[in-house]
Amino acid sequence: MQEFLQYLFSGVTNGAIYAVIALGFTMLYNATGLINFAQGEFVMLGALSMITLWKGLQLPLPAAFLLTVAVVALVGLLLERLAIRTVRKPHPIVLVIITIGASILLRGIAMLVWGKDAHSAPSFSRLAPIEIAGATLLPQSLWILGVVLAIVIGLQIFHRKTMTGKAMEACAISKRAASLLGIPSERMVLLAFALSAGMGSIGGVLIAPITMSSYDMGMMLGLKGFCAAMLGGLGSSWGAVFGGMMLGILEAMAVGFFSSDLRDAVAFFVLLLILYARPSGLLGVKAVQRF
Amino acid sequence: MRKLKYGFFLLVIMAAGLGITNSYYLQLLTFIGINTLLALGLNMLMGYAGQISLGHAAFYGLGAYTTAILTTALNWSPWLALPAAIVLVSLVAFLVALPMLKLSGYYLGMGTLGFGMITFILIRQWSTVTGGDSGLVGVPSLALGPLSLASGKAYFYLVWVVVLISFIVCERLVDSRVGRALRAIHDGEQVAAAMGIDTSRLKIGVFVLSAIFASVAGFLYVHLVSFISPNSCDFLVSVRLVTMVVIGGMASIWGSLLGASLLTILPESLHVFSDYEMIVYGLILMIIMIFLPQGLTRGLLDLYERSAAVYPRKVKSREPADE
Amino acid sequence: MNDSEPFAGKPQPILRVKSIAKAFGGIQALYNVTFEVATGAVHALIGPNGAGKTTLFNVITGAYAPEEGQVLYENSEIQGKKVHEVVSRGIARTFQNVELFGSMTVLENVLVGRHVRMRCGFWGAIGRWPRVRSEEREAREHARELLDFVGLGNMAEHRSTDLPFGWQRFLEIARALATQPRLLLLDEPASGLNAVETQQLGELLLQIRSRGITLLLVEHDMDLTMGISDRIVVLHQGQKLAEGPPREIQCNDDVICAYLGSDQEMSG
Amino acid sequence: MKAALNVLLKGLVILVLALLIGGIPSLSWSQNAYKIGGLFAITGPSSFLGEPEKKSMEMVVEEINAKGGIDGHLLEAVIYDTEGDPTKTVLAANKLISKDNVLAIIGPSLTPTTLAIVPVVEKEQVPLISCAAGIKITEPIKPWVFKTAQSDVLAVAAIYQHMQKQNIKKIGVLTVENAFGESGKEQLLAQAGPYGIEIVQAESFGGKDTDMTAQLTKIRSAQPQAIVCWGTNPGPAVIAKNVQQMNIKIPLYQSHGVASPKFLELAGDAAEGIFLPTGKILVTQQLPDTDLQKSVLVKYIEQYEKLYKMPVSGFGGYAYDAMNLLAKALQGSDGNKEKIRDALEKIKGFVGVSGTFNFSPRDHNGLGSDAFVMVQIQKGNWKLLSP
Repeated sequence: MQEFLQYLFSGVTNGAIYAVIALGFTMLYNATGLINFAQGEFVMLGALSMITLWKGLQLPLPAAFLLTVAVVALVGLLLERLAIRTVRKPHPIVLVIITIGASILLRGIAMLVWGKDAHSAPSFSRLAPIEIAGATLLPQSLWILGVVLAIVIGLQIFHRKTMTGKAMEACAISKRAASLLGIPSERMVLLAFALSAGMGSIGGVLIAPITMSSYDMGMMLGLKGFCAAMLGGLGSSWGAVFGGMMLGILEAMAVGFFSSDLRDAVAFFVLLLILYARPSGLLGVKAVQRF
Repeated sequence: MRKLKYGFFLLVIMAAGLGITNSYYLQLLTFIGINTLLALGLNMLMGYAGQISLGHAAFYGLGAYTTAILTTALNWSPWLALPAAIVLVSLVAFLVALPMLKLSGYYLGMGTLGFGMITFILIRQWSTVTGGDSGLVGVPSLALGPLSLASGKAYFYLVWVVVLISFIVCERLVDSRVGRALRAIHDGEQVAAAMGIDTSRLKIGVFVLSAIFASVAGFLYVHLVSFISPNSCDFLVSVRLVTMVVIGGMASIWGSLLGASLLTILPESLHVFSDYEMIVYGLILMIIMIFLPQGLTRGLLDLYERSAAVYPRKVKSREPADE
Repeated sequence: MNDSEPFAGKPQPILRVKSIAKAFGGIQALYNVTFEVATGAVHALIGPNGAGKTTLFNVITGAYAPEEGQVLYENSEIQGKKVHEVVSRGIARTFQNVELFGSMTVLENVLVGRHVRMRCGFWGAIGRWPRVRSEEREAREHARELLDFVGLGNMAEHRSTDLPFGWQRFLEIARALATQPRLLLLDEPASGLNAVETQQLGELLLQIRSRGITLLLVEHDMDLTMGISDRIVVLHQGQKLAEGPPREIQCNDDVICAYLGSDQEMSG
Repeated sequence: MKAALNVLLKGLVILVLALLIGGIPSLSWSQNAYKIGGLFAITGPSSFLGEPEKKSMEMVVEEINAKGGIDGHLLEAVIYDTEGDPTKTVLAANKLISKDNVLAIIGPSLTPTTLAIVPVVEKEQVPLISCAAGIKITEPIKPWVFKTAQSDVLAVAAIYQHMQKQNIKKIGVLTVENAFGESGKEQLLAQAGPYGIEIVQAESFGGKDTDMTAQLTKIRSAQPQAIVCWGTNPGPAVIAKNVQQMNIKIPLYQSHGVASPKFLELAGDAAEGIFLPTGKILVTQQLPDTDLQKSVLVKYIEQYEKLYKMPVSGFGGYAYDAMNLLAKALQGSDGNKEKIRDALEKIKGFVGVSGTFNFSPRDHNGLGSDAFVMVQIQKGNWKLLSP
């Protein structure tokens, strides 16, 4: 029993990380219909800049946190303004390549700024690991869960209650129709990129204490985050959290009960299963193909 | 007209083979040839049929590993391992394509990416047979009967003759009923179906064809370097393949040659940037995609046409329907 | 517009639509629609916007599978069959808003229409055996004939999207004819055409019929529809309201009310 | 008309490519210099190996040139970055041999990239001194291929000898999913029997993974008396933290892969009490003065830290030894590759950073058990354990 609980806790810890990243994907997809392959790099930038600001310059935790999110959101802004908007015919393949190019560029810059080695950060709270029936849970993962839930609720309110939220969703459905109604769709997309980059950086900040952050941690995390978003249903925020948790627990169980070699394969196997069985994901709405 | 083009191409191969003696440049051109094969296959799938694949290095790896394992563990002759590799890769491609090609756009991209990652992980984990991460050593070199192809020059000719043949195959395919159907699928799949085209059968066909091209390229690579390891067929290699196609020019056969040459020479000449290599590579990708989305070939041709105004567009009048 | 006399005799109907029903989620797009199309006739399908005309087209061509009912084409069921199978049986269609293959020339677009009547596969294309070459030559001749037939003979090498809108409509008809159909479905072919082009379209459709091809036409242009149709079916809110020769339909009260609401006099 | 333009353009493009390749500037043309090739993974995931190796090689070349070179010939280091990619390494090796025509090659840093160029150096008969640890490099013996890194055989022997003294019988093993991890796992499994040790649970982890508690739980449930983690940063540091988090009390052994100050920084207080085998370089000051290697180590550390202002790493030592061994073999060879190879093979009793080298036609690694010593991390520092 103790093993099962420990696998569950480890699954929850990783799951919370995937959930935060998946939220970034879903957030951007909801607002622009795009999938940003550089989302993983925003997580990396968040983790590394947090370490520099908090551990390096000894800034207080909240200040370092807000500054990091602001910086990475700015990077997201620049990416959209310089790379995405200037594209004349935004064909999916073209956008995929541009975001992949952006992820390589960001990785190169991070390598110059933070060097090639890994960096670690102390956890937010000094609490000892919580012991439940022999299995231990890091307080940091509770931090992540808490923040993830806060983000999702914030998003729901943003999309349901605020005008900008609804306007952003309108832009995703049809940019032309939205701009005809006077919605500044260009600025909406800009805001969406900034928000999703900020969310990615929050993910990075939260996982910095748990893992070792290095300039090339972004790619694998990005891919796993996308699998989680797909599992939950691209476009639904609760789906992203649910998908992330499921993926984390599935991976931990695969390692626990089968063999740890299969760990990465699980994420992609689940992705393929979902793509074949239910492309709209577990919680996503089934897209009706009007002819 | 087409014969002249192939004749000219054959001439260039001969000239390069005789002219260049330095084995580094010969090997570089041979690698360009292998990458052109890969880019050509993927171009048929992405450029003509409009189906994106982010995991195509998996077929390159499968082709290479199949012949490597057959020629080292079971010491088959390479010329027997080649058809075996092609058959195996076509089977895998067919089984993957059946469910996969129902998807489109991002979903198809991610599905092929997932397949590529799973293949990479399986190759790496099955270390007893594939040699795992430290790779497979001692793959024999090729020989045509008595004539050994191990030397740089002989292999250069072999690779580029194969490239020429595949150019001919691709150009014939594109100018045929099948080629038109593929382009129709790219322009509008439902409309193509409404014209009586069995879209799923054709998409699977072109997917298997491009997998075969990749497996032949893998075969040629492993018998040249006589070594293969998982990280020459991982996700980043798939990204480089897609970039070759997209930069060279989608739906342009000669664009694949241009894209493959650029992407093979670039990392070599980027050595001078050392630490800045990644930044330069990322920037080049983005800049070309933003300003020349239809790729360099079309971009250069348009530039040439617009500047020389050589080809004004004539619009003739339309006669009424005759009785 | 000469008034063609009613079609004599009752040969075997080429198409029979029996109590078709189709719903999208809660919306009942079609309900209990039944009618027949006589071979060689020009049959029209009219009704206000949103009556379910295009949905019925998509059910017949196999794009949508109906919840209930049957579609019999030359006495065999085709509802739910794959779109390309329906086309190979001999049913071709055009689209409400023109859907041409932008990356190809005018001639290539029509050649795509020939696809279903040719047999060259991957190996044939690569090998280019004599049989393949002759099939290709014959297809090109047939395509040029069709282009001449619709008056676009000299536009063969232009990119299809370069043509003015009206000509694109005629190209789409030529492409549909290239599949050698016995039944041609036309989805608002006259929309976007000017007066002269509409008149030329009318003559073209009659010429197509004289080649023994049955036409099923969805059209809002009443002059054109009344002029060339042998029978008209009126759809309203997914149900069949009326059916009969043009003259009857013109003075049918239900039809007038469905189109114009209150009892305004419908212009002759 | 348009097709003609097409053909013209294609010809133009191919010509431009030829010029571009030809035009790549090759380095300085000093005629009589002995040119030595270097292939290291300077960027990419294994840069923690390549970068110190490149710096150490350049340092030795400068030192030798300052003393007038060898037999009057100055040394010239031509170094390319392999990024750990086999294809790039093969291309770079060919460039070194045919374009820069080097007398010998030092590196590459990884086993897969080394194995990729073994056929090239054997065919072109160029001596190669690899800095990678994989056994397959020198077994079976390849006449032109040598290596200076201690092989995993010796590291595992050092660990098992230490375990025997603590009479640890049952152990759990965690290895990283790359070439280093695989060759470590092979040795751990192979040598367990002779030392009377049983491996009760073997698991693996990804180099970039964020959490290994699942694997550790599985190992803990098999009740081992100790755990061996075989990997390179950052994975092992995460494992150290997880072990502390799960308050697993049994001793944790790491591999020489983490024998660098970086591990202490990453693992923090979780590193307390960890055992690991390492080259003597980390505990130079604690070595008794009688130790032959002490003077060589002190000289290397001082020189490196003065020149580059950053802590020295054991991995850099491999290239340092390789360059010095090569310098010794170059004397009196006047640039003949065959002579250099034979001279290398005859080197005996050469005291280097990684140990004392005794090459022979049957042993192209030349290191004995003195290459490794066991240390324990105590209060953030490496404590040499008496043998």
